[in-house]
Amino acid sequence: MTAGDLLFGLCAVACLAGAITTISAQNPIRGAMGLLTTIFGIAGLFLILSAEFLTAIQLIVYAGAVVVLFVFVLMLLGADARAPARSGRSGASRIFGGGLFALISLFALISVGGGQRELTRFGTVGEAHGSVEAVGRELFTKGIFAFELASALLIVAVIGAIAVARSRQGAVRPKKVVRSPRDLFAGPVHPRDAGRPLSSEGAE
Amino acid sequence: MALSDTLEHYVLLSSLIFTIGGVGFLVRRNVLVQLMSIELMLNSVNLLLVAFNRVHGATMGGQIFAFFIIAVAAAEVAVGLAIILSYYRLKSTVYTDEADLMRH
Amino acid sequence: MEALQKIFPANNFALLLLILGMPLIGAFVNGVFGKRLGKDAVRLMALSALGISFVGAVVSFLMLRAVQHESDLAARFVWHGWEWIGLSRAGEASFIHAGAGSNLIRLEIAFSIDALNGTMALIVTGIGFLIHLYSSSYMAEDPGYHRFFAYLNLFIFSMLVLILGDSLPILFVGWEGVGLCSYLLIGFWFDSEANARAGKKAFIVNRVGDFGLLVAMALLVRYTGALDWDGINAGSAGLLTEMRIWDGQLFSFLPDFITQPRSVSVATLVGLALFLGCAGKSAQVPLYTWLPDAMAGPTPVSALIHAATMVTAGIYLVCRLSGVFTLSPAAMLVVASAGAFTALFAASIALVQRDIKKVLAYSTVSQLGYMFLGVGVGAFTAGFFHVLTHAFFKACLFLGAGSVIHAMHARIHDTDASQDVNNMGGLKKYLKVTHATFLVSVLAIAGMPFTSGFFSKDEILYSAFTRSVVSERAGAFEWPSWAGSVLFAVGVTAAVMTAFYMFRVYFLTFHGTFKGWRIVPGWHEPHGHHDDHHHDHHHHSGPIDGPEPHESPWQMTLPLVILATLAAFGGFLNAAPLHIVPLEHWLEPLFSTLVEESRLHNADPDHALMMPLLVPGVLAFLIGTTVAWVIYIKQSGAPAKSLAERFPALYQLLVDKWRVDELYDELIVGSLEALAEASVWFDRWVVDGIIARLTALLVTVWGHLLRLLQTGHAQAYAAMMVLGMGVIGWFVAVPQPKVIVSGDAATGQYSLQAAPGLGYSYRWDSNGDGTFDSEDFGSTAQVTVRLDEGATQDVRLEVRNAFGRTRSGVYQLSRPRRDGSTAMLGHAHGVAGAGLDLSLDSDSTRGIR
Amino acid sequence: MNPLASAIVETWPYVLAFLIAAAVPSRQGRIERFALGLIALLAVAFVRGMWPGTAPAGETSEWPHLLNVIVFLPLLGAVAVMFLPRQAPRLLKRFSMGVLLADFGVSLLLLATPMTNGWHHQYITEWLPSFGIRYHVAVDGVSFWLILLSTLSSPLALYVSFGAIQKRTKELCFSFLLLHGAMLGAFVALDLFLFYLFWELMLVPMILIIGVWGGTEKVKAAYKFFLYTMAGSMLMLAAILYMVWSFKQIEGYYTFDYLALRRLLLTDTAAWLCFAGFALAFLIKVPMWPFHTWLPDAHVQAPTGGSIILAAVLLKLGTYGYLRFCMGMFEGPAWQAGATLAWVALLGGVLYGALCAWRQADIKRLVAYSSVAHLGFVMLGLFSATQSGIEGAILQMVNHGISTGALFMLVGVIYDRRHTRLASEYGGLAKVMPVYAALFVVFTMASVGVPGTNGFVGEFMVIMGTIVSQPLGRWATSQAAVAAFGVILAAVYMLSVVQKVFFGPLDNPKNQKLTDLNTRETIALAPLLLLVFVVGLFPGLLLDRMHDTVTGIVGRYVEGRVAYQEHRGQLETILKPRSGDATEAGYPEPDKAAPADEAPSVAARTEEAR
Repeated sequence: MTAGDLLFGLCAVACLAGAITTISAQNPIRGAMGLLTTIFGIAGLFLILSAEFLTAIQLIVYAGAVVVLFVFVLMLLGADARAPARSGRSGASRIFGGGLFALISLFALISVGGGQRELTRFGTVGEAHGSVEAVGRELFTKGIFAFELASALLIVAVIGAIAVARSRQGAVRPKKVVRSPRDLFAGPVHPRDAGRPLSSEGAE
Repeated sequence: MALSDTLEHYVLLSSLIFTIGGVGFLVRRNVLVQLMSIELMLNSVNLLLVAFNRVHGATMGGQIFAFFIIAVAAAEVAVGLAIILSYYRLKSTVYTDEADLMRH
Repeated sequence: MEALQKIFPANNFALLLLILGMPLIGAFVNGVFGKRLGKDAVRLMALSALGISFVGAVVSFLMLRAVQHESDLAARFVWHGWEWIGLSRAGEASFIHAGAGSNLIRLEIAFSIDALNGTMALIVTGIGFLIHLYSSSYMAEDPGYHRFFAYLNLFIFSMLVLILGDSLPILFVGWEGVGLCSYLLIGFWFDSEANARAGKKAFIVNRVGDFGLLVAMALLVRYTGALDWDGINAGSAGLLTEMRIWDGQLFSFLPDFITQPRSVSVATLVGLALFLGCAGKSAQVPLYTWLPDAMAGPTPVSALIHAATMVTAGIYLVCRLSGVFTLSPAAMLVVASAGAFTALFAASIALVQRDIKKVLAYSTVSQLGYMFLGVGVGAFTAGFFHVLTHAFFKACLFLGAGSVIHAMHARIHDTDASQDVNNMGGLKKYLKVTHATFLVSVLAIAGMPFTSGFFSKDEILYSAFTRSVVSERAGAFEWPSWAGSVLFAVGVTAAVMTAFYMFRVYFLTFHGTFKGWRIVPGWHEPHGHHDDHHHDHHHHSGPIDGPEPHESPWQMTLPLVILATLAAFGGFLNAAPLHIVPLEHWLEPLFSTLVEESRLHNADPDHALMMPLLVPGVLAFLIGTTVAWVIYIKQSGAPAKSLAERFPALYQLLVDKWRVDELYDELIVGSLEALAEASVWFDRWVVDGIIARLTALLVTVWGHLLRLLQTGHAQAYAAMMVLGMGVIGWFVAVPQPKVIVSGDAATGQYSLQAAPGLGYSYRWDSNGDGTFDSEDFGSTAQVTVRLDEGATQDVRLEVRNAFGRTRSGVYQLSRPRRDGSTAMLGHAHGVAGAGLDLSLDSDSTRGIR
Repeated sequence: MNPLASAIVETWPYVLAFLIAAAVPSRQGRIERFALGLIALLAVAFVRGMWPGTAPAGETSEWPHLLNVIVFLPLLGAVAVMFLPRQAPRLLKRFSMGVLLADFGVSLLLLATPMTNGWHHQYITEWLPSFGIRYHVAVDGVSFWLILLSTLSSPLALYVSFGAIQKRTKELCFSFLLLHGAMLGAFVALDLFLFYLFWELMLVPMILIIGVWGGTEKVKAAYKFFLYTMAGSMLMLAAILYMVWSFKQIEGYYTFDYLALRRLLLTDTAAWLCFAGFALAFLIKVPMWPFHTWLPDAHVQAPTGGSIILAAVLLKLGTYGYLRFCMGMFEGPAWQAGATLAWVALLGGVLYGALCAWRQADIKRLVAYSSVAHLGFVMLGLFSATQSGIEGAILQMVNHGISTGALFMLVGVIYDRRHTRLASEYGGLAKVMPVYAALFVVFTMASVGVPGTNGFVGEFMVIMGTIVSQPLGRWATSQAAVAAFGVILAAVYMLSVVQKVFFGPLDNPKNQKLTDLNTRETIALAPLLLLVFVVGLFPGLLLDRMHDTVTGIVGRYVEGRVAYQEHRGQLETILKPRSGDATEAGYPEPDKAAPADEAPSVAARTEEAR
């Protein structure tokens, strides 16, 4: 029972507990807190797996940005974000979810436990593994192109977010949809014909 | 044996988290919670990547992957929350029961 | 004559083209350009067309006569046009399979003229010309002048095609053509509903007859393999085959006469089918009803089409195909008795009719009955002779009636009233010529000795008594012995009636006082057109004053005179009692080639009975005439009235023509209409209901059911996706020991190819000893096994996948023996290892330690 | 004789015909006179040129691309129409008329080839070699006349439509050109994939023509038409694929070619199923009872031009397909089913259709039901499978195209004037529209089958072919009799409508001022009028060209049936031996690269272990 095992145990418990809280809490704020817990747990695991850089990123981006963003939105929506008075179908869906969870976890257990191969032990890795400069070197040598793409993606995402979230005047109504192929014959084929009767007897 | 240096335990853990996230996405109707569930799943995948990267210690592809996933996740959250906001403006709720236009 | 024969050789007799072509050209020109050309041009065109083709007919007749003189064989001139169509023979498929190819029955557009249709052509063109002349003044005021003459010329053309055609289909062309023309001419004043309906009725009733003709043609094609006259006669032996028309494949509890199979000779079928056609065209029972209605047409049309020419086409066809008819005594008896019955029946109706044209129409039907009686008993010459004489006097009578009506229109502008004999009388002092000619024709038709009608009718009666048709085949149908006398009796009765009603009409029309004066004035035209041309006297009123009936112009009287002369003296063409029989000599060679003498039985070969049998005919004439005289002159119609009052029901029945029309309407037309209504209903509700609506309903229901799955909630879709992924993941996680066995029983080499999979590794037990070839899993995905004949062996395969799960399957290979007992390849049984669940059995799993 | 005189002797019939026809119209109108004269001249030229025996003997050189031009000219025209400005309707009209007339002119070149047994103007090129799909077109004595019929009737239909339809000219032209090309393609395609492609391609423009320019119920009618046809053709597709697959099983290479697939002798069940698949597709299209109910709706709703095309050509694809594919590939089942189907064609088509027609108030609906009756005759001729039966059927296809097309045209004439098709609305029209009445009566007589007109020849040959037919067996006689009875009914319903519409008093005030045929209608009707009599008097002109082909068809039919009888009850699918005659020119040989690599079929029978 080493310190690593202890830490692993803690983090694992934290992750699972947080995850379950996230999906089960009626109050989304609590859910956000559960998410935060999970994120911290995973950060710890990263530490065990000697990925210090990722640990830092995890904490900064998720704990620092994502969760905070969630909380902001929750504050913005206020009480509306809570569960509505009627929660129909929730019972069935909980059973469904629970069953699914049980099934998949069972499958996971077996597939991990089953098999005849030895469990895979980690070898030893160099000190530099996962350190900032190592990751940085990888990132800016091999992954530079992907890195730039990611930055572009983030820009686009931010702009898109602004564009989407910008409030318009009046509510946007859903466009009229083609409810049946019949509509293909209705309506003018060309703007010039708009407003003219379609069939030949409408002519005179 | 030790818990912390066995790959399978990480795999198990991450698959559990992933499942929880999936279940959350399926059973909750609060869009925000669904978004959080997605975050859970992404995190579990990150964990898996890093763990496998620990096995093949020579390179650091797994961590790089995880890094990018985090980036993408950030973007996704940003856009996702924005969509939620506009959806809220449209329907004044964040519950997906109302979002059934796809049916028609 | 020789020069002519050089120009027109017998096998390429182009003169026929002239005879046929002129009326066609006339019809085209008058029909298309007539309105612009004006009446004179139309008249010129029509008359010249008819005149030329009449001349052509005369010339060809003379040429025929020349040829027949020098050789006593039947002369025949043919003109071959082009090939029309080719028809398959019976049993084509079999001899195609035999490699013989298909040789077709070639039908060509060909026309021929011989003694029979040469005479016919003379009548058609000659009387046609006279009637054209007559109509040229009769229709003078009609706005549809050009249309009328176009139709008339077209009719002459079709009639010539009918009689000159060298094969049954060509005849059929003319047959339908004349039907079409009569349809158009009956409905000539189409703006009155009644006329149009009469035309339609005529066409459709004729169509019923054409149905018979079509069936007959089909049977001839099948059993004689030919449709032209020569071919039919050549192959007529094939008509003697018996044909099963009813095999009693029915419930056995039915009485025998239903369940026992019946068969009849094809000749009888053909004969009956042909007679159906003839009955339709020549207005015999049961298809006579259209002819009286056809009087709605202009009177010249009634004279030309419905008295002289078209209605005799049936008799022509029987004469032409006498070779086929005489093959079946039954059919001939049907023809004869139908003719006799028609003669009596129609005469009985004619007794009481008031419309002068209706009387003539029924008398036509009755006379046609005589003709069929004649040909039915095998006296083709006699029947055909009556065609001739009847054409003379009946045409004359109709034209005379037209002249009378035309005179009556001076007083009355109403079709019905102007044709009602009760409105006439005493006309003989106004219409001298008409009266004379009419009287002559009446005498002729009534059968006054030495007029044409006398000779023809009495020869028919004589032959009806003496002649009959027999079949040389044993067991064939035979005429009952009393048939002859019955037919004779019926004929004589009808003759009495004929004499009576003809003189009734004559007396009522021309004798006594003119009742036209007393007609209430102010006849307003119920409809636009009339066959009159006295619009100037349109609005006169006052019973006494006003114009007198007056004689018609010469264009109308000249034909009357000519026809009356023919009616008077035409009889000497074939005056059998006086032994002046040119016509018989003229036709005899032809009929002798068509019909073997053996089929015609003559009870009186040496004409011993001829003179005695004249007596009833003469008596019939005398009785009928005197009775009519007594009733209508002596007592001026009183007895007729009293009789009518004494038997009102019978009288009304006769006036209503035995109500046959009503019967047909109820029985046939009504049922057909009901059937049509039913099928329309069926079409809308059953066919469309099941095929279209029910299917649509099913689709809709399913659509609504499946639509329930489309909740529109992203989560529901995601859930389905997860389920699907679960199933796939399951398949991936469970190893699949599947094998494709290939090989051939000949060499005994079988190779087993294991299916690949995610991280699979295999171990085999290929020799079937129960232990694996190698303990640990390897990557050998294929083994080959060698088997002896009839040997059987198990091959075991165990697969392990990436998750370390293992499953195994056993395949039984067996190689068949040479005797070919089928091999059971890859038949699997008891599989060791993991089942379909994920049970952790011992040999395949180590638990987590 | 000096050339001038000989030239005069040569040309006088043409001159005479031209002058007479030009003199016919009573009103002034230079175009009308000229057009009529030209039409008459062409008719005379047709008769003289096609006179039996005058056909060029021996092997004339055939231009291989002729069919490609005929098929793709309208298709390219359709594409071109899309790029023409819709603001210029006259340009559009002239362009599409030009294309159609050019197509007609090109198709006249076909007349130069003597239709000896075998394929003519064959053009083959690889299309999708990996599936053995080839672009394989050819023409023989059967498709020959149908091609000419469609190239003739399409311009007429479009020309008439221009008179009635003023809206969306561009789409109209596009649809007609596309439809025209697709129909022609279906007639000439000998590769089943290609045939199926064209077969389905036809539907799209037709459903547009009905659904866009149709009457009040147009959309419903368009759907009905589409669904009916589609249902059938899906089954046909399945059958095609199965046959291709089983051919691959034997020969080891894929081919969709008709010449190859017709060699297949499938096992009994498979043969019957494939036959049913094809037959259903075609019988729905014909249409035969009980699948006929789409036809009246489609006809009544479709615009005049659409009805003309539908009646004149589209329905013929059903009968043509049955003759070419059902009788050409499944002789055995076709032979056996024919005896039964003949009764269906007679009772359900000839009699039932006639009875239904009799009771229709709507003239157009009546004509539509009369088509059901006429096509019953056609199918009867095909089922009888005798030389004259099949020739009569093909002739009747052409006749029906002529007379019924003309009748639809004529109904359209009064519809354009009064906007009603109810016979009860009319009466006494012969007074105000004499020419129209005369033409209507003539075409009525043609449709009724009065001798001398085209209708008679077809029906007569069919009836005469039926009574001697071997496949129909002991019922042949009675079936011929029933068919003859159908002739009466035809007269009943057609004459009743003629009487209702044209005769009797002219009492409806709305009809007082109806104008007679205008120039456009006269010109459109003239060629059909001439054809009625040309075909009726000189059917040899048409029969001569189809004779060899039909003989070959009957022969193959008989032999194929014998082969089927021998192969009866065996479990293996086999191939008939190559006949090697002219009809197998262009047989798809396997390319060397693709040997038979398929494992023996034992694999198919392997069971799997649990």
